Amino acid sequence: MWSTARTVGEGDVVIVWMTRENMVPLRITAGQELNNKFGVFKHSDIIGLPYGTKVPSHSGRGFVYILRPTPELWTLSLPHRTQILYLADIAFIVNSLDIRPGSSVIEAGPYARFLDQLLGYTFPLAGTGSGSFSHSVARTIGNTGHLYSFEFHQERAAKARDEFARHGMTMVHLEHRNVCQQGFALCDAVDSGRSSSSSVVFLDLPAPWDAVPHAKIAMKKDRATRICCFSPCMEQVLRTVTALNQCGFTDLTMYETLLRPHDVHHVPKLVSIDTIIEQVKLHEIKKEQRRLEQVAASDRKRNSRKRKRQEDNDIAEEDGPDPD
Amino acid sequence: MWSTARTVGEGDVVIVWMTRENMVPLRITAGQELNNKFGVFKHSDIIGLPYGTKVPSHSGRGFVYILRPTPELWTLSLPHRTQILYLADIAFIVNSLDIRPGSSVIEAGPYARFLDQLLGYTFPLAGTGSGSFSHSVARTIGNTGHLYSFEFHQERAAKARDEFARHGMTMVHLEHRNVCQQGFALCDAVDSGRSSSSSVVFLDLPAPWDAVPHAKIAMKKDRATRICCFSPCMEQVLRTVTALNQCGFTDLTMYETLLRPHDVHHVPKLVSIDTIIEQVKLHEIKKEQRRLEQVAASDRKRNSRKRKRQEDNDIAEEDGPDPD
Amino acid sequence: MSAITTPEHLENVEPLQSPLGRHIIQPGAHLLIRLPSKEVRQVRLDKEPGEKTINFGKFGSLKQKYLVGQPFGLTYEIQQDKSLLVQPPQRLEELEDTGATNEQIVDRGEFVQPLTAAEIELLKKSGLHASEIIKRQIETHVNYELKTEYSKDKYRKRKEAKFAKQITVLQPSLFNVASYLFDKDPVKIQYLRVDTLGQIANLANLRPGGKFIVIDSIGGLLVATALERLGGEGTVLYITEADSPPQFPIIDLLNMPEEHTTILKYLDWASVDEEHDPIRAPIEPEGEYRSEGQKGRYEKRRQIIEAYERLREELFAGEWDGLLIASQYEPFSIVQCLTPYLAGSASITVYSQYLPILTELQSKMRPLPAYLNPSITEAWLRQYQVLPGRTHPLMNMTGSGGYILHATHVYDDKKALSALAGFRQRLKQRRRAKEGAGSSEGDQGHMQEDVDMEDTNSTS
Amino acid sequence: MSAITTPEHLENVEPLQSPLGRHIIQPGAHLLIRLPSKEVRQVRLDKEPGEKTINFGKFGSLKQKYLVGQPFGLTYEIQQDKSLLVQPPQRLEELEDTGATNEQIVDRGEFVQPLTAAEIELLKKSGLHASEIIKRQIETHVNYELKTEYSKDKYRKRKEAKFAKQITVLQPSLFNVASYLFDKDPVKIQYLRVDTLGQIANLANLRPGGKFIVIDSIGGLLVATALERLGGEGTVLYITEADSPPQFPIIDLLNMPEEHTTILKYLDWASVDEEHDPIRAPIEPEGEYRSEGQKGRYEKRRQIIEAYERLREELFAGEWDGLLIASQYEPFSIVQCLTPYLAGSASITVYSQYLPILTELQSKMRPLPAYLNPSITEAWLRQYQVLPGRTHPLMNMTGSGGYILHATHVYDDKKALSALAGFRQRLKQRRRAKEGAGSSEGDQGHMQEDVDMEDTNSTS
Repeated sequence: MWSTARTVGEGDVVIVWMTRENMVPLRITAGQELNNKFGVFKHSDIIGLPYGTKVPSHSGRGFVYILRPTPELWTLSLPHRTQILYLADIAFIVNSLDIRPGSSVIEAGPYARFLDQLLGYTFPLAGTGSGSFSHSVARTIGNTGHLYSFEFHQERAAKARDEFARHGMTMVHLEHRNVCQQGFALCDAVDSGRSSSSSVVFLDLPAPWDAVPHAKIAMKKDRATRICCFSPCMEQVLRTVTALNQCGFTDLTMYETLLRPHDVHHVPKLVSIDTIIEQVKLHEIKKEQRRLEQVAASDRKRNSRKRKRQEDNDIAEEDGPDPD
Repeated sequence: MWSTARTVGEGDVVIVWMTRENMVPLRITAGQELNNKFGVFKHSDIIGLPYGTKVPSHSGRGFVYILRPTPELWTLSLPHRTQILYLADIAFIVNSLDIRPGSSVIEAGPYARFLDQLLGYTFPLAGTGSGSFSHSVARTIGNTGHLYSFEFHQERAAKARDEFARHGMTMVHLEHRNVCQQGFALCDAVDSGRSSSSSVVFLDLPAPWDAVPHAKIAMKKDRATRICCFSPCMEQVLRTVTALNQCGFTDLTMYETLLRPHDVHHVPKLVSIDTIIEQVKLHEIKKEQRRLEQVAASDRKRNSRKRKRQEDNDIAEEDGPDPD
Repeated sequence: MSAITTPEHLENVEPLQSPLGRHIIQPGAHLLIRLPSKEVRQVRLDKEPGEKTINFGKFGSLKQKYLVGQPFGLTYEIQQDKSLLVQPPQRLEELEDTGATNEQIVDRGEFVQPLTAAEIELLKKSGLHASEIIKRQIETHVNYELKTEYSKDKYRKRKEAKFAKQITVLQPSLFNVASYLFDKDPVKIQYLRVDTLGQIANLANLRPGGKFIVIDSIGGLLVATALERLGGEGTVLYITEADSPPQFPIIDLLNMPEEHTTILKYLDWASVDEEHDPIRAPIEPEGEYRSEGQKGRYEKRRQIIEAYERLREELFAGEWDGLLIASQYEPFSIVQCLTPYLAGSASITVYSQYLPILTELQSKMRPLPAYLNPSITEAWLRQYQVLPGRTHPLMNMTGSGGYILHATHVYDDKKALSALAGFRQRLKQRRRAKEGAGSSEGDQGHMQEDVDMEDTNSTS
Repeated sequence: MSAITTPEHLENVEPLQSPLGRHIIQPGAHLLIRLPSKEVRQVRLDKEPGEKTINFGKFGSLKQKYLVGQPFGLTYEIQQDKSLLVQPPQRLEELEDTGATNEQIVDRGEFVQPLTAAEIELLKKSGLHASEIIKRQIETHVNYELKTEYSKDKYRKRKEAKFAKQITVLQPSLFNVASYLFDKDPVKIQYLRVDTLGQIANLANLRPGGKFIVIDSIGGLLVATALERLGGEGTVLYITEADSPPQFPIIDLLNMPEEHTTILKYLDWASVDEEHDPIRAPIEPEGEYRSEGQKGRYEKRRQIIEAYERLREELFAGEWDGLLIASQYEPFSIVQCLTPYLAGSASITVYSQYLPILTELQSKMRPLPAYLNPSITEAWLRQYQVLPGRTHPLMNMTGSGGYILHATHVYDDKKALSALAGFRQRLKQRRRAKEGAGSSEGDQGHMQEDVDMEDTNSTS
């Protein structure tokens, strides 16, 4: 998978990190430019830099980080960010299915139908779940493992195949196939000397119950093997339980998992109420002063009016009828 | 409900608080004693004390707090502590059903079947859910409200009736009745001038779907009314949804809630790795000193052995064959 | 699992005949209106609706008078003449999952809009009913029949949200109002989520007849909760840094009867200091009353000051049943300041959106004998979409809804002086001390007031 | 939803013929055994099992040899002769809910035991099969038929847990081992829950061929995770305060092939200080070699010291792919100490059971340009009981499984010196400084070693 060289080379796939909410995968091609609100970045400037370098834009307006892809970064860089939830699921699945270097794994629905199904909305959401699970498994099983990946949608299968090739994922064997109807065409060939069966199956399908009997055939028979069916809806889970139970699977458990962020770095410093009490007292004093000033002013006004009236009277009296 | 006097009186129900995991309800009766591992407490010593007082035991060995009961403390003082989870549910239900002073509420299953059902175990667990919901609702609706409470188990109904009476819960009307079969015998009597129907129904039953059509009859017809069905299992929820939908209930939502404790007061102070680095260096020096001492000691030993051998030889040579 | 049933047989109901209750829409009432887009808007009816209208933009315009007398909770379709047509309860459809898998649909990257925006606008202007427009869109949609039943349903619903003229009138109950505020302006209510609010109400043991002190920097949401749970019996004391009575639009929104809000009293923070002698405007003129009007105004001022004195005495007399805090100020200083006035076994309930604020509070309270078991909890809530065959948790519920510290006020020793006795004792001591020092400023207190009475009227 | 399928047709399998894998029980293997009571116990087979047995008390005793060659994951009934009978996969029964509501059952407070303990003991001694004993108990149970089907099922299961002699051999996979440790001794692993561990493994980007530094005060669970995920390719560098190679029983428990554990290297904390000249025992005697044996021992010491030097140089050369920490020491001091040796874009992953420890770490890392986006997450896990008609979340999942801080190491400027270049530069500077000061202690380093070589053998 992906380059392990210290520095970025021509043709490498890198993750361009702008902010934690904004990162994009980029294939480095000399002569091309990346344009975004952080500035203009020439691919040729990036070639030869160590992975992890902070790169200023040509205009000097902003900067980005050039990161080495990981399945997690790759997933976060895809357009549909809700997928971040899915990362916790993937980690848990890989761990609980005991997927290790050299493991042989079957997955159906690599272009995960998760969000799709969740939204009850079957137009393809560009990039949704684009091989997040495949990338994560490929990383873990390494070059000695095998991932048999089945996608029933021809166009998506083609797209995935391209992507896996671009990412150097030689351990992935992708097939365009509707496993619910046609099965996996893998079986435990103990006597043939070469077994392409698997000890781990992961189904991310709208109707996993249809694929369960086929999965059983494709699983190794000489050991305990594990299956995981991923479903967003309760009804799917219950129906899958029935299918698994009928096929002789045991130790059925269901898990939910997620990663909960804890961002506590913006805790404000709070003012003591004693300070407020003193402020209110001061305010009270100021207000009383204002009131007293107003009273004094109004007294002055009244007095001056009185005086004025008095004076007017006095003048009137003094002057008497005007002689003019 | 419960006394609101400042001090504890004869016949009051109080909560005796030992630790956060250990509290018991107690009816104060002059002449009686409370014995526990914290000591002996005479009821007559408690009479006249303000609620909230820390009371030392007669032996002086320990102490307890005498608290005024609340529905929450009451629930926590019951033998089955798993109920603490249930407290979050109750608060959410009361809030989301808009239960207020003066509300008229129907509940079925006041001696909550929650744990019972959860464990798939139908022998009564002493005190499980003993009216936790009833107490909480009674507190909120106050003396102007009505809680129509239905319990299908005769013995438990009798027990609950006693308890409600002892706690002064005059707003609760308890009936021994299987509402799934017999309905609520409450109806919206607009023309009778007196309506005993309710705007809120809470069902905590193993098969709420059987009670839903009956509940509809018992609910007020001149306003939007609310029903809450509490179920631990997915299958129950799905079946209840169907029943509610068929009966014309709208705006169906499901919630899960719980209160998560955060006890962070025991965060240890961690030692810096720099300290450890220095310790390891010191240890290295000490070890080298020990080694050098050992080498020196072994050299001394070897030398002294050599010397001894030499001396022995010398003596032997000096002595020559013994003349004796 | 909770659900609502709405009146089905409206013809049997004579809402305005029955005693006016909060479940019936009154003139002047506040409403929460849910639009087809799921957005909730706050509106208020005129006290005299007459022919006045409310306009919801593309969702239509309605005459207020058609809402008066209706129960809350109904869904209406807005008609061309601005009248309302009650919609029957909408049942969930059991869809059959055909097993179609949109395997056939070829990605085009973009969503293929079957009708252009201009065409739709034309249809709308022609007065075509929303359901008819949606039907046309479906008919012209190339891939519609290839989709699964669930997808078709979702598609129809999205279109309805766009074109339907249906509104639902939600009752502004505490639950609905708190949810609405959390969605609309969470900063203002310090991200206090509706479930956390419910937990606070129960933990604080709010109940009719109780006496509670409420410190609220969240626009009155906590005060409103206390008022709602007291139902007009008891006292809610609000302490403020402002020098004028609190104005809480949130409380108005709840359509609470007036007798439920009159139990709300307020003091300013300076008054909470027992040593503080508030400055008061004089309650008698220096000379004679200049007029009957002036006399009346002085009388009123005297009543206000007396009520204020009684309330302050009531605070200092103690035996308050609980303290609720959701403040912008440091909570320990508040707790410490008000603890002397709490009853034994009173509950102390503090909200914060930040956990560290409460852990610090907890570490300060823990060593003090007056606080039993200060514990921090966080309410966790998850809502599910409930649709036959498609029941699943909603994914936007991972954030925190805030934290609660709860403790019980206790007396460390058996003698446990009541706060009142303690206050009287302290008062006596202070008086004695003052008398000793010469009591020149003895009874010359002044009370603050915005407008000076002598001045305002003497010039008229 | 996850499930296991176990081999159904054992007669078709010749386990010991197939290349020996970790899925087959080998002599000397570690096992986790699940008892009927659901308790899990750790046992180890002898390297030469022969007729040796393992005793599970009331659940029976078995001969080890019957386990050898079996795949992991099967359930057996222990026979009277200590052999094992493989049990077919146990399917979940769809129970019909009869609607019985134990309305009829009168509370007696106590559970009515149908058979006395003495009677049961007698039955057991008579060699009666567990299922027979349970059947008798049911027959003599007065209220059994009044109970709901769910209750009957629960009753049977409780009895089976008490009397059945069934065991299940769990593979000590990382998942099973971590779960087992969390249940058995959570303090030792600092309450690191299995799901959190999985999140760490992925966030740290553990992969075959990578070079990772692991700081582990949790008994080696983090080291084991790294070894498991590297599969024998790459390097795991463990830094310790002890002066001897790490001993991690957890790693043994995983039955890892030896070539997977040889990639684990260790240094002590003093060696991490670039300035530190480790004290070494001499690699040559002062005079001549006293014997061939002594020469060999010196040669071995020289190799160890050289390997140590190479490893130290490898650390200082930098370009490590990641740093994983679950330490008892202050994490920022560790991160700061090891950051110079991390590659650009390397991941830093720190575990703590206490949130405040990580928030403090975060606040210290945030201003420094070397750390991109230090973020704290908490893994949340909920397990469900899956039984037809009775699917519900388990209630014991409310506690925390610990917290993770994750950050990416970045270079602030374009020149971004490699750590190696930086190290060489610093080294040159130090050497020059030393030479200037007179290099008397130049090459006289000593390496620590527990036993003095000269001494131990010269007296034999």
